[in-house]
Amino acid sequence: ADTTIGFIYVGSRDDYGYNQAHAQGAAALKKMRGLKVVEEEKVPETDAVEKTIESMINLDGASLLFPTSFGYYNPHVIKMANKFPKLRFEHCGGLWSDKDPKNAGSYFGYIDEAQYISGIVAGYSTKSGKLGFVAAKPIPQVLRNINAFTLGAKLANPKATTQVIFTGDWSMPVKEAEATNSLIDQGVDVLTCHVDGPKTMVENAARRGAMVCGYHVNQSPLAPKAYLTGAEWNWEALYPKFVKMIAAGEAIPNFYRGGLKEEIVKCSPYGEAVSAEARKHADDIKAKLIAGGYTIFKGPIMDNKGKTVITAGTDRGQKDPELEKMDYLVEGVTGATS
Amino acid sequence: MTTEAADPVEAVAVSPAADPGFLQRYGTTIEYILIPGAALVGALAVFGIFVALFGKNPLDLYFYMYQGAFGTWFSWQNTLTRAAPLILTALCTALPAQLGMVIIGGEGALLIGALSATSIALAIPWAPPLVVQIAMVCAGVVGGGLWITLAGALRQYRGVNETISSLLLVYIGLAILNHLVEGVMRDPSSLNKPSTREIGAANMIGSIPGTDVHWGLVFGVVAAFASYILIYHTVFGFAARVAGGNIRAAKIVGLGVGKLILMICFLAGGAAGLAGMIEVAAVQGRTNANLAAGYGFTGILVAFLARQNPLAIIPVAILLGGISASGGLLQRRLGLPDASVLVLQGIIFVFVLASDALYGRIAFLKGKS
Amino acid sequence: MIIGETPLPSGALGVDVVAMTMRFGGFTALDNVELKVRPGSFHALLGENGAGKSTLVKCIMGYYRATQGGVLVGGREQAIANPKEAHALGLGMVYQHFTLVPAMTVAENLVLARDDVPAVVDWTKEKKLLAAFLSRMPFKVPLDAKVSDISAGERQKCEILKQLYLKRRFLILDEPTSVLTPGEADEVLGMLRAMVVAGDLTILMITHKFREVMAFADDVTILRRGKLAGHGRVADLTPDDMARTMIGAEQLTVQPPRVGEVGEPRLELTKLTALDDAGAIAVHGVSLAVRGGEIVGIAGVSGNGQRQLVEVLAGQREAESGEIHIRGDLYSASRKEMRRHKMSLLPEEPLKNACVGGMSVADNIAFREFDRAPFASGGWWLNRSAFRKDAERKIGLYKIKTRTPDTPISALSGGNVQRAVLARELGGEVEVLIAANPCFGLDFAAVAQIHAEIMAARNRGAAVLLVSEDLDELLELSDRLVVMFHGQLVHEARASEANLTEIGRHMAGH
Amino acid sequence: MADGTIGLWTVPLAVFGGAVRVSTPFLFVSLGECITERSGRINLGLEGTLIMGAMSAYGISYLSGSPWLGVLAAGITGALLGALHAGICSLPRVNDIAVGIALMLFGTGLAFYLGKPLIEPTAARLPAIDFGWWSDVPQVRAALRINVLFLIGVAIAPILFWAFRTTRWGLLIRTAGESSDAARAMGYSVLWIRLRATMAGGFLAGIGGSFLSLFYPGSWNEGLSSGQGITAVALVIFARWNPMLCLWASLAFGGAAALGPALQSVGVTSGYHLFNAAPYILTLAIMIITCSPKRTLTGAPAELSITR
Ligand SMILES: Nc1ncnc2c1ncn2[C@@H]1O[C@H](COP(=O)(O)OP(=O)(O)OP(=O)(O)O)[C@@H](O)[C@H]1O
Ligand SMILES: Nc1ncnc2c1ncn2[C@@H]1O[C@H](COP(=O)(O)OP(=O)(O)OP(=O)(O)O)[C@@H](O)[C@H]1O
Ligand SMILES: [Mg+2]
Ligand SMILES: [Mg+2]
Repeated sequence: ADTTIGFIYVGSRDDYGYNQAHAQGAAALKKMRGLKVVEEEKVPETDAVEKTIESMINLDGASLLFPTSFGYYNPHVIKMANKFPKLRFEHCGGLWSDKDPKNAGSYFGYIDEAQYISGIVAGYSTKSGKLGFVAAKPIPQVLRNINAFTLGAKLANPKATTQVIFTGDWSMPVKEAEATNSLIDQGVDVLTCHVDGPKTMVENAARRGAMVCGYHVNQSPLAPKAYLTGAEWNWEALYPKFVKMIAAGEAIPNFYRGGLKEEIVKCSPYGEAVSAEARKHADDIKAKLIAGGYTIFKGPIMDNKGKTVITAGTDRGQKDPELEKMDYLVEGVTGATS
Repeated sequence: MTTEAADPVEAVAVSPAADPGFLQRYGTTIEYILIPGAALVGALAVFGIFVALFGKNPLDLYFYMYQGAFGTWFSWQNTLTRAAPLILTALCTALPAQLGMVIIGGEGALLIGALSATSIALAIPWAPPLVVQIAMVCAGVVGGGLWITLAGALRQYRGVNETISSLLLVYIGLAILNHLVEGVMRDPSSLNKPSTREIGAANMIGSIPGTDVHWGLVFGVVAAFASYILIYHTVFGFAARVAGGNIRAAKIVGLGVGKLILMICFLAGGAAGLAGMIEVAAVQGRTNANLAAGYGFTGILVAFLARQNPLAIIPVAILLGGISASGGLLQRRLGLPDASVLVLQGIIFVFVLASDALYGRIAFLKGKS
Repeated sequence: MIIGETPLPSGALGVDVVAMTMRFGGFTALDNVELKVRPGSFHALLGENGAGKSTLVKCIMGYYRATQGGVLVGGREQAIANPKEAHALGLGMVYQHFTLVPAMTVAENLVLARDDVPAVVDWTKEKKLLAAFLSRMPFKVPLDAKVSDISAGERQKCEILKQLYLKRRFLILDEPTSVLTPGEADEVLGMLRAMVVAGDLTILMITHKFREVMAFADDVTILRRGKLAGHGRVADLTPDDMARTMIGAEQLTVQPPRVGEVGEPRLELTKLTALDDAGAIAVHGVSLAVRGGEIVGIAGVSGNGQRQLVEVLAGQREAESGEIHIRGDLYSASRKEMRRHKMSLLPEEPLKNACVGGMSVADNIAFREFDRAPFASGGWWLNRSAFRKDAERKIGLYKIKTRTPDTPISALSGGNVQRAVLARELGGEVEVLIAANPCFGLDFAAVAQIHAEIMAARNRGAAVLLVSEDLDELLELSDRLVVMFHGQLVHEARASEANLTEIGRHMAGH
Repeated sequence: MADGTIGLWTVPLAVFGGAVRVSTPFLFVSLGECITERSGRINLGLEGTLIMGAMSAYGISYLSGSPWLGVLAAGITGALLGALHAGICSLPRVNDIAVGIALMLFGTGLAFYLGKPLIEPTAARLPAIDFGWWSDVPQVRAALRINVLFLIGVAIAPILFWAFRTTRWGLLIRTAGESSDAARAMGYSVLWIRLRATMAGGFLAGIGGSFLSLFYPGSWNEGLSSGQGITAVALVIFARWNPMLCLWASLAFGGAAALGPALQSVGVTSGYHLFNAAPYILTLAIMIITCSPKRTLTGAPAELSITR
């Protein structure tokens, strides 16, 4: 019989952002033969997700589950993985550790690599030297993106600074728009973001004549002139790979990570406003990242309070667990983590 | 003067109890089952038409709804789990309604209750689980209780409309929770989901034996029965109903309306706070923004649908739990978006509320009077 | 006579009601009633509380749609579906309960009542026209005042003025004088009578006051329990005849004679000051002592602070300053104090002030005692059978007309609500009794019963404070009389020696 | 400032700009609710109406290419939802607060359901009028790019204020809200008046929604309204049913909503959650200061179920 795969989204699967990126990955699976994909959207991070998982198992016969929101992992996915030890749970974003059940795994992408590329392009494109970042919450995943973006920009323009505004939650269009306006009022002329739906930021920034880098999925149709590039997920590539691995009897590592090289993330095609110089520099770094051996978080790195966070000579490669605990903003970022 | 034959003066006072027929005796009860039932059927019919417009088969719809909500033992547990917090948050609206107050801030009390319960559990890590659990119940009730009492006190001492203040307090409570959870109370190892530290597996209250439904359901049902008894069978509830019916009458017989307001608000907030405590102790194991899942707001709806009757809250909460439990199946099998559950809920509520107009008007139930 | 651009056909109209039946659910409020009002006559409609008088006239006006029966206006059958159609025919009505909008000004109320309110009102012009109209009227109302700020008497005048302003040819008045002083009532009715005599107007008036019927009406129709009990010419009848037709074989309560000694001061007010809802001083430094076995009456035109004074005593309003002592103890209207001092309160408008409309008669009767035995077991558990037993006893004792003790009290007529409150407040021992307009709008049988109860309480040694706008009632019941004007007590006299002119002078503030 | 930044001036400017940009939905919903509540009925469903308005405006603008048709469609959708509310509430014994909550769900659900295909496309937006032409400071110019809907909202407030006093419709609405007995005695149908008032309220609320999706933030998505509708309904009580006060309250609320992001942009970063809650804290504080336990809510329509 067909294998049934369950996808669970925390928001609407057409949000033109985080959830849509996963839904596109699920859509890629639907095209494969012998697979049945069931999806449920807007499942809150409460015991509702446990019930959804059980329901997918009991009523739909799902044997592989993709709960795609970070907040599902602990305690809900862990609980379900313990309850159904024969089934496989692939959770997006969680930090699987040895204590967690073996049939659960967590995968995630080093999207900061793509943000780093965006940063380079942004650094070339800014005239004021001021970049803006509309962020939801000061959590490691977000801080890492802000920092990578800033480090990338500094590669292009050592004087570039990034101003960050936290909206407090993942989807607050009015606040995101206000943050965008405030940033532009401060002289920012290139913006990016880390919220669930970047559409609001992209459109409002473009309307005020600023340039943007996208996030989650390709937003260039929203602002063809202002869109420079963007950090995108590439779940369409990863999910079929997972399924093929399972079919082939290969074990998926419980802690699965990857970046541009592993094709978990990708960069949007450059917009028309991106200069040749920027393209060249960005392509160059991209190639190095894909080839491996290039380190973004390479000491010495100071945080924006003047403290050294990565000492000289320390290379924090992407797999370094320290990076998953990031709680600082690097030098050049205006803003604070609390 | 022309005087028409006036009827002989009949005995004043109570008319003798006539022999009550079956319909007369049980007419009201039958109404209370028949009318909402008919409304439900009507709503499902309309929703069926709605989905048919989008090319789905209504019969599939009904089948999956039944299957998802009540069709299997698993579905039942799913439904009951979802109903559990709603009973408690609905009480947060239904209790003050007895006093004529419209409180819509149960969500805020739930959050503050959860925060208080978590704080106390984290403050006494050395205590045995039972002590921690009891302390959590107390802290949850007190925290949530005081939160709504704040709305009551603002009304009592400052004349601030309690509907608005309780709503504003939801947003303020959420801001406080986020501020603390991302600040002083944050567990440094909670990386991408800022949370407090965990209360510990030993302190979790677990499920009702033999089921996957957590103890919150029992708490809720007990609280609903207790509220019913409190309101309809005790002196306190009587006083509350007098004050809720007419504040001037309450004052002329010397009832301390202010005290009643504060006490009822405390109990109401306490119920929602208890819901928050249960979310922590039975589900999440700690406090974070996940707790703001809208149980408080759905509770308002449950309360109004149950016409503020604490006992009616139980079946209404189960109905709502069933709808949301079956919502997933509708998404998966019929490809309906999740918003269809909102549409269905909206239609059901509109029908059930509109059916209020039918009480006492169904001819064959009226019997002879 | 009245301003207006196009003169309508004027002159008094006659109205006949034919075989009218009105049912509210299973309850028959009107049963095949006939009524003939001759054009150009002043017709009185009498009946006990709940006899169906208001229902009858509301059916005429199209406010209710009668179950059966018809209305003839000017001899022609008319189907009146709503008040607007009645207005178009020249019919107007002053309702028993005010229909002015309290939050609006008098001028707004008058203009709004017109059938031809312009889409955009030119207030300068309208006010000029209104002022011109008022100048031709025998009494005045302040055009720019909010209705909620004027006294009940002024409101009633305003209601009547509104009807005259609208050029009605047939005017129904439902107990128009219950809030007026006798002097005001005579003034208003006298003016209306003059218009009737002049052939401009026909009047159908509901009242409980035989004095007014005898003085102003030409014809009378009497209802009893929804049926026509009798009709005739006033000239041929005595009040006694009418009374007997009204109540049938029922016995009137006999008021006990005034007996007993006046005792110690029991209720003492010291420099009591209170504000009204708008924050203005309503009660101004009132000091007063009421002794046991004494009825002290407070007279005054409504709106002079009596209501606020009673509200303070009832605990419905906080005093701004001053003190209340009962038997020397400070009193703050808590339940404990009310109970300790055996306080009873008979407020005006009992449904609004002392009852919960949606709760049953039995529950309402138990408001004072529900929290102790036998109503409450152990001080907290309600004992339903005790409620019912007590209610059944009091319903019989106080002749409360209700279908069952479980009927919601709002379904009772005004007099019966008042009786239920009486049963509650006077059913036990009473040492201090505060009564405010206790007979407002009640038929004479109810009035007799209430007066008897108040006198009996006094004779048992209670200290009674009786606030009333009805001077006759005060003179009949009080031992001592004080006059309240602008929040102050301005005059005091022994009731037996009271001089009516002097009291009237003080009530008017001279 | 030579570098084109305006430093701390950002905050007052953002508050001003926010007052103009963010306040419009509050303004329309509160004015609409003001009409409805003045007629003696409360419509909590305006949250759903707002969202339906936003969705239908976006959809129609996308399909027709004309944002103004979208605004009109939003108004009509709102009026229809208002009619539904009024129709159900006119049945005996039906509680209007509860029906409002039900319609909030229904409106939200329907908008999400029908709006799924509209999240990605870009629809034609409403234009802005440039009131900042006189300034060289781009920030000032940006803050003064004002949409005509805002101006219409600002104009409606005094017009309503005037209309409640001097037009037949205004007086009738007030009568129905103050005393249904009086209205009935005058021969007016209270239900009919309330039906129209509720429809008018829904119409305005729908237009408020169109501002959200067609001007600011200016796109359709499901997080578009985070309770603006329900908050605006609360603002009406706060504004004591006075349209002019609704205007000031909406502006204050909009300005307060801009405070959090603006403070962060100038470096005030700690406690941003609390700053983001500023509108709610501010409203509560003003209510605590201005209310009095002795007075009942002045200006409250007597027939309104929420004020007793
Ligand atoms: N006349 C009135 N109409 C409507 N509401 C009123 C009225 N009087 C008081 N209230 C409201 O009733 C509530 C209770 O009033 P109050 O403070 O007088 O109570 P209380 O009986 O003195 O209570 P306690 O003695 O227990 O403090 C308050 O919220 C007040 O706003
Ligand atoms: N809307 C109604 N629904 C049900 N019963 C009603 C209604 N209106 C009046 N009644 C009942 O009809 C009867 C007649 O009422 P009505 O108001 O006509 O009496 P009334 O003669 O005017 O008395 P009163 O002297 O007290 O004004 C009463 O028993 C009353 O309870
Ligand atoms: Mg009457
Ligand atoms: Mg009467």
